[in-house]
Amino acid sequence: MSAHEKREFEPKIVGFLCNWCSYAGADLAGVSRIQYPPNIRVIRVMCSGRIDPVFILEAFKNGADGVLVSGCHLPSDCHYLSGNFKALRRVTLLRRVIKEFGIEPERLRLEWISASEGDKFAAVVRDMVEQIKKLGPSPLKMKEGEE
Amino acid sequence: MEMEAEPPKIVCFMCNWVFCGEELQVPYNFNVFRVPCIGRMDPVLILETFANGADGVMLVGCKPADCHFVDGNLHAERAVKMLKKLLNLAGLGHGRLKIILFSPLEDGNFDKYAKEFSEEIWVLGSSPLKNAELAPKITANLAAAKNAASAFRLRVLLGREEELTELENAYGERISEKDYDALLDDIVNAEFVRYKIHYLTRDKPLSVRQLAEMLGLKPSIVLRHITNMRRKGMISMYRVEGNTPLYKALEVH
Amino acid sequence: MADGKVGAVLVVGGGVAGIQASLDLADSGFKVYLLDEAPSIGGVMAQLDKTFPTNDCSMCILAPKLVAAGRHSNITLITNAEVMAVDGEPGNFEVKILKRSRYINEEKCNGCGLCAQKCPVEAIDTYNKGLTDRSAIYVEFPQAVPLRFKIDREKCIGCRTCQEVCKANAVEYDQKDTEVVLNVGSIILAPGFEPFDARLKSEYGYGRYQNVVTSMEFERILNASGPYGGVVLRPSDGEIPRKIAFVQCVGSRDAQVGNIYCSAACCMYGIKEAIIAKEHVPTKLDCTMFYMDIRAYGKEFDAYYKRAQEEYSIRFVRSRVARITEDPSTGNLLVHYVGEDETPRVEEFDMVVLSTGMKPPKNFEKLAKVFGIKINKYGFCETDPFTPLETSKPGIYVCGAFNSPKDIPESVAQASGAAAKAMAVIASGRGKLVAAKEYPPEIDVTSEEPRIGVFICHCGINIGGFVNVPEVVEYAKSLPNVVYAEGNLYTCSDDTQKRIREKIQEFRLNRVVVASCTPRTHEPLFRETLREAGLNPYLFEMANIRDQCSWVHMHQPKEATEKAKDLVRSVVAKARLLTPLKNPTVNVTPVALIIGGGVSGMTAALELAAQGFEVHLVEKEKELGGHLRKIYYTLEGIDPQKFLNNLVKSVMENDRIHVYLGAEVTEVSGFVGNFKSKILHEGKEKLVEHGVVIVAVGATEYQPKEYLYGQDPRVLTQHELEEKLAKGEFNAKRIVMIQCVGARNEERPNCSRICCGQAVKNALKIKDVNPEAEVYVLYKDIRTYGFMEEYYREASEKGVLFINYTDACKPKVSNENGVLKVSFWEPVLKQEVEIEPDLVILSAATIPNPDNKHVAEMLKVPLTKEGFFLEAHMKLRPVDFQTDGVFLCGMAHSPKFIDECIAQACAAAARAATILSKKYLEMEGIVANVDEDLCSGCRICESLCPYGAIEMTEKAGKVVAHVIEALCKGCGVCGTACPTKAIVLGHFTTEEILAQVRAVLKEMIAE
Amino acid sequence: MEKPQLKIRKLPPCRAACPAHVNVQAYVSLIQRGKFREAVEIIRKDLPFPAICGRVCFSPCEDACARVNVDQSVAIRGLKRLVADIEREQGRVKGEPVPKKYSEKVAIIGAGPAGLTAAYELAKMGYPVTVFERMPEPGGMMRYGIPNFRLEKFVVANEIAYIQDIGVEIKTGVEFGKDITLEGLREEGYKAFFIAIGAQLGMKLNVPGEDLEGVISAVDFLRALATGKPLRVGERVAVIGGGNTAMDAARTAKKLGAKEVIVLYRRSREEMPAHPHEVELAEKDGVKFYFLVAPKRIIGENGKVKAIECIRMRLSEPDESGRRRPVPISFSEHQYEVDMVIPAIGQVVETSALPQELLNKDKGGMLIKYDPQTLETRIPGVFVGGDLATGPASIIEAVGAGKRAAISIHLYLRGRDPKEGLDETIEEVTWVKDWNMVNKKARRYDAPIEKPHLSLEEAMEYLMQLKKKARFEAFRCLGCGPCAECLAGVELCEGDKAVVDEVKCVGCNVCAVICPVGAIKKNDRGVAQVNEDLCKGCGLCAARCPENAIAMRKLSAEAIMAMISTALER
Repeated sequence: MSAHEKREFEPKIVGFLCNWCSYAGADLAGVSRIQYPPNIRVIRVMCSGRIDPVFILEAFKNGADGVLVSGCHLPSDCHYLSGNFKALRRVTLLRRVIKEFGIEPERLRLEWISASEGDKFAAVVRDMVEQIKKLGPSPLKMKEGEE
Repeated sequence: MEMEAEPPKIVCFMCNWVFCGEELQVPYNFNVFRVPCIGRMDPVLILETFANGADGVMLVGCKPADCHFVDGNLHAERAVKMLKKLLNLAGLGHGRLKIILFSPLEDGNFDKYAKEFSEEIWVLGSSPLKNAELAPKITANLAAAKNAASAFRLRVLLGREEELTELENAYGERISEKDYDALLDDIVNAEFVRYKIHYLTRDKPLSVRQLAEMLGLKPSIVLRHITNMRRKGMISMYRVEGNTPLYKALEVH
Repeated sequence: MADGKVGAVLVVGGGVAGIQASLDLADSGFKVYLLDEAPSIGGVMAQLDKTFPTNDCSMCILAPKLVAAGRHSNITLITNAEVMAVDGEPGNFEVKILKRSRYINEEKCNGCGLCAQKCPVEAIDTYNKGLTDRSAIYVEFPQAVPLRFKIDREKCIGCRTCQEVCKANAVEYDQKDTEVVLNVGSIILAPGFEPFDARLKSEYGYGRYQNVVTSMEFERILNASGPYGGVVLRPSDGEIPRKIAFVQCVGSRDAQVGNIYCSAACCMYGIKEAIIAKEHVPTKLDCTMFYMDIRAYGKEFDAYYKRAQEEYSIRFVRSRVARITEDPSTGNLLVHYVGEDETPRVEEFDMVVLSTGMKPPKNFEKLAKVFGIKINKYGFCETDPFTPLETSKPGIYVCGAFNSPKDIPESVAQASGAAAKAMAVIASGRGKLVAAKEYPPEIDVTSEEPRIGVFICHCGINIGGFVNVPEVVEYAKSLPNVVYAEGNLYTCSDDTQKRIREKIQEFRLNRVVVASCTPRTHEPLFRETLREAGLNPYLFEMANIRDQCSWVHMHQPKEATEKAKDLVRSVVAKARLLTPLKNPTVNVTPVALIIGGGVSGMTAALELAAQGFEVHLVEKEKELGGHLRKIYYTLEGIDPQKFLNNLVKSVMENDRIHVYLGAEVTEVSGFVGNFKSKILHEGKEKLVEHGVVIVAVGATEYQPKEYLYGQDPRVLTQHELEEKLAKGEFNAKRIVMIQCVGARNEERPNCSRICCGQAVKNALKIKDVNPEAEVYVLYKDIRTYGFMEEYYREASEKGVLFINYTDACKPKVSNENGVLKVSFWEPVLKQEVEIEPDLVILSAATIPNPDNKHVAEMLKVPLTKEGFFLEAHMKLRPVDFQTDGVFLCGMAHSPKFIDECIAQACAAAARAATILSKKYLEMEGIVANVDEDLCSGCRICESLCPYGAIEMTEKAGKVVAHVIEALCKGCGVCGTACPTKAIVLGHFTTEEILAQVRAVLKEMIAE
Repeated sequence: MEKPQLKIRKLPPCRAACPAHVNVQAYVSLIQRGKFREAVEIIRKDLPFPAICGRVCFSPCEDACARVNVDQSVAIRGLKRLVADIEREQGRVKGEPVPKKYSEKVAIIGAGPAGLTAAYELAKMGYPVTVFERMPEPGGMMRYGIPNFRLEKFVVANEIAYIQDIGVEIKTGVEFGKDITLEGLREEGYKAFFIAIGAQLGMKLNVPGEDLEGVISAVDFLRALATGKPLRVGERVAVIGGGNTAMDAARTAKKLGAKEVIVLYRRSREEMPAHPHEVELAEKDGVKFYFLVAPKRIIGENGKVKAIECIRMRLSEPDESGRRRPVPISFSEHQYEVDMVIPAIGQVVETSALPQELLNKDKGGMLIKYDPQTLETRIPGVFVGGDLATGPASIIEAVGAGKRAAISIHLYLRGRDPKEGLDETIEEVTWVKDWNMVNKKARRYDAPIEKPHLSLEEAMEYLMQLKKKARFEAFRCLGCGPCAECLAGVELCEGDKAVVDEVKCVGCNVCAVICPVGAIKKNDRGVAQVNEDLCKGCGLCAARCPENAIAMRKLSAEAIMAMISTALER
């Protein structure tokens, strides 16, 4: 890479994955050596229903450019019967909320990824990175930077 | 038919020990490079030489028992055998590569051999790389061949051929030359095709059928290769056009 | 072993049935040897994509069971092995086992997979049904248990590459087959089945036409981790098909190929595959299914079938496909069949899926010889309808598809049932061969500053090759509260466990962080190590720097190292806040309450009593027997009454069983291990304490309102006919039977399962009594699944006429001036036919017991829409409820035959025994906790908890939530929803997660 | 004080085995290229007697040669003789006098191989050296102990002339202890002395009749021949002993016309110290051998030898030398009718000439008191070596001693401790890791060139053949040593080493399998590691490494490609 080439913006993404499906899917991506950009940092929770909007807001507050929430497929894959529905409701709501804060709702993504969808996990991360690159750094971060 | 005015460009890799430092008489179109042993010639380097426009490549090593490094010359012979397969696949033909194991004490003047090879290349004509029409295809093929030649499994098998076919394998068995050759054949073929697919889909997503046509293979065989390439993280389904999935190469190291 | 009973069981076959049986046995205090010929357990289910009728991902629901079996301290997996000889008697068998060499030291291999990546030789991937390749050193699938590699000796060229790259030195080319001799008390056979070889049905062109695939291949094609990444492709050219034909009964119900039985599961998996194919194909896909009868006889199966037709527009064509040809220019397939209008047709498809049937396991003859068991004429294990789980040899039991072709839930039920049987023989050996582990006393660390030790794994070169581990180690040392950090070649190896324990002592560590692979597989190991070192196991946390870092960023070592640092930092931040958690325990009352005294309830009672548990058996009626009292003979021609009498006698005579006739359970309170119930018996209320409840309330027969039933005495139900036949009161000459009365309609969309068998049984009886009698059976689909098909055939051969009708064109029964008339559309003649039968027999639906609603409310368990009880999981937990300690069996679950009821009853007993056999239950420590000061008593959590683990109690005059720890599964939904944040989920507290979030981003901001 | 670290010198087996550590591999490799004269130059660096050793050395190098594992050792001595003879034939270049760097004069007593070598080495260092010799010609045993048919006198003269060329002064006819003494020499300004007068006296049989006419020790017999004294050879000659001198004496006797020559040896053939080849040649010459017999007395008639009475022996347990000790068998006495008896059972030092301080008073100990490592004696500045110190040994051992003495003297004269020169151990190295691999080398030369123990005429003829075959023969060398051994001046080979990228290496071991010299081994982390001492830079590993983790330091793939693309652009 030549020195004068501008350093590309590398988004920081925090992923909240449920233990049983999505985290297992992310593991499968690894086992299958499916490569994806190193922009995501995963935090494991037992169930997507455990993901509190506070976690997501905290992530944005601390400079995340995107947040991925992922759980078991609807309707019946949830290890805890219905946690995924709860996640769905919360994330849908939260999307509206973050818009108020000036964060593009696209930065918060909800995906259903099963334990056998390593491919999908990688694809989602790839896609998210691409999309957020287009959006640029989180406006929350920019604001802080200006201060 | 017009005679080609340019004489063929020939690259000759020669074992440093063959001529014991004596001056050589070679035709002027010969570029001679000394290497410590002809076994030093990484197959990739030889393909690279063709990619750089050589019309012919000649390897000159010591007579079997003379090798300064026990059997570097025989390793080179094995590499050449494999390279000939790749060159055939790449459309350059196997005649452009030649290895001779030579002893100036026994075989006399090298000149004779050099001229002979030069003649052979004259007959074959200049490298198809210089043909504007064929060049893109041959370039792609050579790129694929180079990648195939640097593929882990191919190199492992090449590196261990002697051990496995002449000594014994991990089970104390010896694999027959024929079986090994067949295995190597399969792998050379597979790796070439896979890297060709990889090359072709680097810039432009392609379907199984398109690839099959480009490669002159049955679509089912191409699909099988693609399944294996996916397994190894070389390619992924890019998008679907109508009912046709298109594949695009993934970066591999 | 005072009485010489060995408290160990050999389970042969590591499919889902074998695994279930093993888990039940192991959980009940028996030593289990789980043997499989394959290198890993999982069987066919591990190859499936989704499962019907819930479309659950097969691997997602199976993998936890695989892991549980692999980690269970009472289970020893013996893979890649075969039983050579069996000697001895029930209670004490000697089994000789040949353990085939895998050329890998199972102790050393840690499944890192580098060998396979570097293996230069490709072999056909049998797990993926040959659709792609794998290396010559392999595991069958990434989630395989045990995750130990194996060398395919056929393909391996012995190039030593795997040995060279294996950092664990696990490759042993000179490993030999070994013989192992085991002592076990009983044996369970669960060897499964072999798919029919579709090549034998040559007219379908399998093996010649690339786009003709078998159902198993199609499962892999559908699967996201399959060869095509879950997009359906044609093997010939990789195009996404537009039209797929599913051809049923390939190798089933086919005398031509010698398999006249029905394979019982193919209709459903065919439908499932069609549905999933439509879901997986991004473009428009037409699915057509060619079938003879759709046998959607199981619970909720017909509803699924209906959805396939209505929601997914799958076309169903009732026809046996004659042959399939290929258009070589396109690879398309021409399906030749005779349409329902009897005209030959040819239809073009892009792809054909053959629903291949089940054959007995390949080595069934050897199995029979080695175990000394009888085999039926098809090669499956012979059993008796009243002892469906027992082979001809005492002490050896059978379950799953080797018994007869069957689907997963039935296999699982049978497996648990077989486990009950296997336990009963050796009940006195319980707990003898399993040793409880001793741990040092736990160190109290609550008042200490966190002292964190970080262990970072190279995983050979799996991590170390891409992540700069020494750099991460150094980095870890710089983090707050980290007092020690080191790198390990393999952090999971035995010597490292020892090292971790030493370092805990040396540095007085009170928190441990391991950065290596995934906590999903390795967390239990490290927690165990902490316990051994005297630390609370929950003072442990893991960072996944392999599966989610080094392996997925192989070309970006710099970035991967940075990411690994971030992950370690984040986990260390969490570790600082970790607090010790107690695994809650509850005492168990070793008593069962069984509601319902039919064959299921009685069987369950006897099984539990045989294992030494006390049982309260409550029956509403004045006598025991339930539905079975109305059955006089079986399809096989056996008199069940004798069996029933014996059963009742055994129950009544058993000291451990307290029978309450004409009684009712009026109240149930408490939870698993500690229930208190009131039984209203003879006017008195009796309070009983018990640890489990088994619901076996049965079902009842639908009282038809249609076809003049109750209006004309010549219109009877099958039961009434059976009684007449049994009592010799039958003398009719022309009989019309009408199937699906009260079933498979708008109100009750599901099939009653047993009526087709019943109709065939009675028709045969009629022919027996009077061979001249004319019998017409008007049906929608004849569902004589499994070996019952044989009787259907026999009935046809004996002249019973089976005439198909559809919902659109139902038969009509009328009484015209005293003449009973039935008119119906005859599809072959293509005309309306009217006959005047002597009797019209209605195959009335089996409907839920009207008491179900009450029982369900009392036990807080759910019902299906139709009113049957709804089990915890349709596939893998067929006799469990979501509520722990409550089980289900028999017709209360759904209609079923006697043998199926018995199997389920045994299963329920086995599941119950896993609880009753323990003095106390130890629960996972990650449970919710209520801060009663903060709780506002709003009840949101109570309504959200899927397990009913939260109840409201009054404390100091205030209504607060209380978590029943025994029921809490630790999902954390309650805590997240709690408006006052009064509920905290241990190990995943809000503070912990927020700390993790902040730490993971901390330095990212700095950039 | 820290113990000084020993210097380890890694040498191929041939060079390690040679007492003079002649750089065999280097000159053999030069012979491969036909650079014969350069080869002699290489030999001369370590050994002033290429032609002499090329003829009569007992060649421990060949015994050590790793090639025996394949077929037969490389004919190192033959090659040496060849290049030396070629050089002589073509006219040897006159040795350039080495300028005198030091002023301290050194006196060497005895112009045998030890003395001459010491003189040669010291002269090369720049010391003024004088060699004093009792005999009229220098050369010692080379001149007077070995018959012409084995070692031509002109060859000896030629090689000694070279030593003189570089500035060594040789004074002959000067007898130590008589004409000169240590004190005298010191007065003349000599600062250091090397006494290497050899073992000139034939050992006595100590049997009755030893003073009869017709009994003459082998050394005397051979010396007489060399000095041209008239010699009467008996018709029937008995030579007693089994060493090389015995063989020389027996063959000489036969050549001088004895009708029958018998060799009596008290052990069996296996125990004979003579080179088997020599024994063979003696047999070829018609010498008869009687084993397991020991002389008991020599029977005379008229003061002349008439017969020799012997007793038969049997072999019992091995003694400390490892040879089985002969024990007489009672009543097995028998006689051989002979008219001449040549005892050749060893030589002893003429101690009369030596300063008495040097002699060891304790019986049974060493004859001379000295440090066998530094060759120092109790007299400051006086060093001893060669047969004098060790008892009769070979030329090459004497050369070794001479070299050692030169180093010690140099250190002594420079005021340093001669022990300093000992801080070096020699480690024998050979890359051959698996003889199976080497065995596969087709044997193109059915018979390696014969050892040149031929008659003078035959040898001359053979020399012609040898020239043709020499290069082939040299090719048989496996080149066991580290690549620095090869001084052939091959730029590409020299100094190139494989380098492993440890991050890329997965430990597949292909490199180790393919490395012809066993220079690559995996370390405990499972990563390939190059032993630079062994790596010869052939690049086979780099050409096969499946992970592209090995590069050559000099001739990297990039370097090759750069050459090619420039060439092809033209």
